[in-house]
Amino acid sequence: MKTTTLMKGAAIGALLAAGALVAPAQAQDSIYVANNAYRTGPFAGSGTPIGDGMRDYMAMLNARDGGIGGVKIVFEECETGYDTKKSIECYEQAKSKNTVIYSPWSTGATLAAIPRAHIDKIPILSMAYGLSASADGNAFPWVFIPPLTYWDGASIMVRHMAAELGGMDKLKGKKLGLIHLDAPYGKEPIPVLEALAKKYGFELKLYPVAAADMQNQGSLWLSIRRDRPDYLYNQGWGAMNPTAVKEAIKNNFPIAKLVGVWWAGGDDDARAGGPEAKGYKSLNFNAAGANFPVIQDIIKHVVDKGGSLAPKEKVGENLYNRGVYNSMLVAEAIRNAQIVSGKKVVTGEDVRRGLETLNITEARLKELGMEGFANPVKIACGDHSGHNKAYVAEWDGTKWTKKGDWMEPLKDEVRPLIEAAAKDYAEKNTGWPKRAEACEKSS
Amino acid sequence: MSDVAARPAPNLLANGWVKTGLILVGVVAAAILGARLDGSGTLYKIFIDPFEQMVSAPDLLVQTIWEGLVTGVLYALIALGFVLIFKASGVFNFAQGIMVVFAALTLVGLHEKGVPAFLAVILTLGVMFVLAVTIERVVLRPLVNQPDIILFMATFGITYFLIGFGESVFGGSPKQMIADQLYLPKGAIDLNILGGLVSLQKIDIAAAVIASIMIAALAVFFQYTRIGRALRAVADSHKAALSVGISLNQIWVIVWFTAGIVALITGIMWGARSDVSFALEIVALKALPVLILGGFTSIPGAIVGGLIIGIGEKMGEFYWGPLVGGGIESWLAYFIALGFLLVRPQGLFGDKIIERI
Amino acid sequence: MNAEPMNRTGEPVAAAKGEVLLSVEHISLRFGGVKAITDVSFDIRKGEVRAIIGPNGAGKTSMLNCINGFYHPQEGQITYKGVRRARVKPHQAASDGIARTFQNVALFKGMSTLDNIMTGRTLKMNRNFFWQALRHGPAMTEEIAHRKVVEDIIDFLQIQHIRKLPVGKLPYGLQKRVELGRALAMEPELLLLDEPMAGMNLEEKEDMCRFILDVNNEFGTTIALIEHDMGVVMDLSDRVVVLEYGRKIADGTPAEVKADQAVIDAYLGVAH
Amino acid sequence: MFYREAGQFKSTYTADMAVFPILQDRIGIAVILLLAFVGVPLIGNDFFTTTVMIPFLVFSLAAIGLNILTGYTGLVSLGTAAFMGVGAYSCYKMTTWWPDMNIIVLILVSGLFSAAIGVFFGLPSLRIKGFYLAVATLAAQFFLQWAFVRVPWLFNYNASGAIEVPLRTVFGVPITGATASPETRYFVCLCLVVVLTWLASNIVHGRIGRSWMAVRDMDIAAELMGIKLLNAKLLAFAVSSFYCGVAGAMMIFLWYGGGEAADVFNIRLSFNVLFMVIIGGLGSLIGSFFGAMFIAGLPTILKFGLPAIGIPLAGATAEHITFMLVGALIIFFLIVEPHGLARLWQIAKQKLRTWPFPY
Repeated sequence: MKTTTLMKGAAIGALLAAGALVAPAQAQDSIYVANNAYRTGPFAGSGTPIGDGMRDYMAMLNARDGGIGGVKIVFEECETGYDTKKSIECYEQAKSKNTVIYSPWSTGATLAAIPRAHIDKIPILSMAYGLSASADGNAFPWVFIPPLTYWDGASIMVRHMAAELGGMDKLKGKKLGLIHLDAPYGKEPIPVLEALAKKYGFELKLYPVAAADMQNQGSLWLSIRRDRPDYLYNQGWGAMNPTAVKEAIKNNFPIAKLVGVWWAGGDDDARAGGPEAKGYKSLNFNAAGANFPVIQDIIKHVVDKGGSLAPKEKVGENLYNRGVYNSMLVAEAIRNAQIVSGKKVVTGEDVRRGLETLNITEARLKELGMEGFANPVKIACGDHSGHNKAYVAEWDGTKWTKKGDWMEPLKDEVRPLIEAAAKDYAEKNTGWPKRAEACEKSS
Repeated sequence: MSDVAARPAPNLLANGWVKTGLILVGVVAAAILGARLDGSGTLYKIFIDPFEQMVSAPDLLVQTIWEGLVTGVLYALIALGFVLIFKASGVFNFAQGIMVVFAALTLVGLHEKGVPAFLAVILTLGVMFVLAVTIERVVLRPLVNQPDIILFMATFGITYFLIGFGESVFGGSPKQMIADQLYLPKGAIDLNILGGLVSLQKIDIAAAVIASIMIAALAVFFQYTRIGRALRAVADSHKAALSVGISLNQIWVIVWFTAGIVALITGIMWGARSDVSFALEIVALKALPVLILGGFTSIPGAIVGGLIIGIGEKMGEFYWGPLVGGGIESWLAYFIALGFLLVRPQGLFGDKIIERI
Repeated sequence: MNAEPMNRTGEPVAAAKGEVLLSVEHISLRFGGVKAITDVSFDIRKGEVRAIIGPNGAGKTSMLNCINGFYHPQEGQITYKGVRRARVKPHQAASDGIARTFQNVALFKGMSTLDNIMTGRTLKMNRNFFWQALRHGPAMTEEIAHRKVVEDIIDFLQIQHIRKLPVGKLPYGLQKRVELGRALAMEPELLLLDEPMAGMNLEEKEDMCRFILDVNNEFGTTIALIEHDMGVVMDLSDRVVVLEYGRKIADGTPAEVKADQAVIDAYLGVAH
Repeated sequence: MFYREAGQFKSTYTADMAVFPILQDRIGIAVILLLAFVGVPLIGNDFFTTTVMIPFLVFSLAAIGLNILTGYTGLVSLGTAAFMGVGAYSCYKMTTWWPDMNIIVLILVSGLFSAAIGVFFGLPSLRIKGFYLAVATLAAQFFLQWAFVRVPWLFNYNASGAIEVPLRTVFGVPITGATASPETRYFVCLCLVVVLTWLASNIVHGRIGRSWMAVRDMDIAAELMGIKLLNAKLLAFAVSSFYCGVAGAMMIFLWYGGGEAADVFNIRLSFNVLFMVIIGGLGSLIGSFFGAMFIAGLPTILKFGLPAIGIPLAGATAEHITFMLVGALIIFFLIVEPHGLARLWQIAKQKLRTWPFPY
């Protein structure tokens, strides 16, 4: 009896293993787009709305336009749980299915995928996350980090601080605190902030939060109380953000002086603080809200037809729209690739060229139904992020609103650092190839 | 035979407390001496500066200790769940952390579905009871008399199952604890003392009070009821308890249910402080150093251990953390516990380990 | 059996008796306030079978624990082979040639009979870690040499049939025998047996007696044993020391002890 | 019928002491090795090799390491991931210092660093036992993981804080780095695992293995046999950490190919390796392989295998079901056979021995 059960189990196991062995072939009349998402794990709170936004935009394109340029998009989500091991599996799956683009959706996954991308000829789109140095297109021809990098973000934070204080010269003697997740993601802005602190004479204080203590920040906020920084920049993620907002309120830190990076700008992050969170700020490069033609189209073609995983009231939230923005970049890259290559069914190499010549103008945004939703994005051959603008958003107690104007990053400060870091990366990775891919003439 | 006692302590030096005391005195003396002689000021920063800070800003010291106290109470609550189960069934219940999350999620989830807050609490208790019965039936009963490590492993299975189950039912997004609906106090009491401001969160005070009430209730329950006596009997020896007609299965259900109640209360408190999400499960690991400090079988140990760990790690992080760039909270608790453990291998209040041959 | 290292006196066994192998002088052992042993002195001579008897709680096992270094007495001293021993560690006692069996069998339950007895050879094996990791060449030669010794012990104790079985599943009597085998594998000079016949039936006891006598006669191993069965004690032992409540009340040949009024009162008279 | 030991008599102790005394077992091992060395590269595609086989080998080695400590010596450790991390980081440092050194040698040498750290954190094991020790090893886990993030020297002051795996070749063939083919990396892993497993098997079958098991089963008696407890336990910590360190170096260099290493060696990984050891079978080398397959392979196979055989599952749901299924299976296997898959394997062999006439 027991033996037969075991035999059956073994048979099923063998069948499953065989299934994993055989990678299914893709149909020739569609474009396969692999996309990581994390709807499970400790960061699911942020991952779920993003995933929903990405999925729904692609579904909307398929439903409304029949895909991109008449070619259906096969959009497949791979669950990572924000875990590097699983994201490596997802990368391998994406590779085996010949994806034309890969969105890793975590710093760890991006770092692991970068070395392989140029071998496997898969362009990586790490939208405003990942390795800041990869903005150097000469060193990283296959990695794209539009619309801006963490380093740009940090420099915008400094500009925001200066703007509120009344000029860059007023920064002298001020204190900026950086609360960050104690991991590569959280530590990204440190080099740029250090450089800027030196240049403008403000003091930088670091407040690391270990992943295990994301919801246990008591002593960290005591240190903040002791040090009394003038501004706080929060490079946090997941459960760390709502806790930080709550702790700021608890410790009487002026909430208007707490500014999060764009990933700390979830609706749930701010909502956790209750009415007192009003005034919490975060950087942003997409608008929140459902009053855009593109979101209305998604509601019409996808959400109302029951095709979305998101509840209707969450459509239009900040992180949902961030997901829409990411899919828009993917779709525009594919569309541009079709133009550049003249093919309908494009390959990864074509999409790389498409991304490198991507120029989403104000007019194009209007066509997309995204007027006021996003700012123009331009990527160039050597500049894979574009160092595009972002703005400071403010939580008004119920939703995110646009507070300041679109601001340029301090490109002159950031760019040399990026190039130096890219050079350093290539040097440490013996055998890192010189860029062989030619730049497009049209760009 | 007469060899039941432990190895003898032949002289005063072998006494752990005396030895620790002497070592501590030595370390402090060496440190003060070193700080005086040291030119670069490193030793000064380690051994003198933090204490000067404590004296010069007593309000921050009080606030730090208060933070540590509250965190310690919450650690102790999680540890209490471990201790209850370990005492009565010898199971090192790794699932306690996820039970905290699960209980809190059920409560919030039910409330989201429109169930009134207090009804939701009762329903959640019901769910925890069903969980306790299920665990007893499906996991513990077939595994009775297996080695500890196997039961430990089984609770990992429970953890995995509950993570998958909880996420598929409630989704992975963090949720707000329904603190207002449960009439938990909000805001803070600001005390202007010691030349500064000490701010005590009302929710923290509530947590401390509720934890104390619960611990007192558990103590009464253990001490004075029939079931409590049975629990203590089971804790001493399964076989002996069985032989006097105590039903192990019943006891286990009660214990796991009690741990479920503790989990729910812990979940409400932690949830009100930050929010309810699966990341809380990681915080539950902090209960482990509390356990080794207090001893796996001692309820007072869990409480005292929780307070020592809570205050110790907050003080350490606040005063000494900046010297190495901060973030030492993640491991400091374990080192504090390890330090105690080297002196008393069975924990502060643990049962004395007696070696017989 | 590989008798060469054992019969190191090279003389008739009887002649060796008389030379003091181990002497215990004024030993006192306390656990907190409980006095386990108070001012006990006796000696064990080379080649003899020395019995330690007494009612339950008399401190017999504690005495053995002191001898092989598991307990450290607060007062008194133990001299072994003419060397006064300070706080000796159990593994030092083992390398000095003191082996022992336990009242409640202390075998390695997860291992086979063969492995258990092979463990007794640990001290005699000295190939280092790297040879061990290769398990060829010198390490294998060594392993085989010791395996031969162990097989001899297995033959001697007649436990060939359980060679590869995990000892945890063996009946009690066999476990006791395996434990004796493990102690013998250490080729001890002094063998401490703690109630080797407890819980055995008559037949098993007879076997065990035979083994003990054979060990004593053939290899000249000195034996100190604790036993409750008076018949066995009287038959086996050359001299007997009697403890009661941690004190020595008698010491001498079986006949002398049997006739001692204190022993009759305290032990035999009360117990039987 | 086919699996009989009747008629196979041992005439020498060497033959009797062989790890696989039965002829059919030896044939079986040969077939498995043949399959691993020839079959997998022939039939497996890149996806299968990189997501199933390489992780399986890496985790098997880590599980063997922990099994030496927990299964053979009876010391429970929850710091496995940290010791693996030590291996990975020391390999990274060494290959930075000596870029021309054979990377396979460096992977092995990095195990020595791990062993040294393991011995250090193993010191409390003399005083602390059981679960207390398990929790004490968490100190190693959290401290080392903190150090991986906080000591920039360890990751060569990279701005990203990540380990970057450079291209290293052996005899002109790329072994590590992005250009190394999955097959090459698989072969290197396989060779390392086979050799190290053979060595581990030798150690546990000899004097050292016996003294470990003696310490595990009855430490007091072991001491009275002349085994020095501290030495035996520390040696177990050293050997165990060596294996874990090599596994960690393999993990980053041959599997992940760089990345956020500090985060990879987290507490979850420690737990996972412990699951493998317990589910596979404490004190069984072959069980380590079963455990690794079960805990590391099963979720992957479920996740990608189910859709491939036509059971479509949305990402998140699949993940939830995988979690529940793995949890349920852990409990199921513990109930069916608490001594792990290795024991089930033995029972199956026993059945096979008497098949088709069991009476």
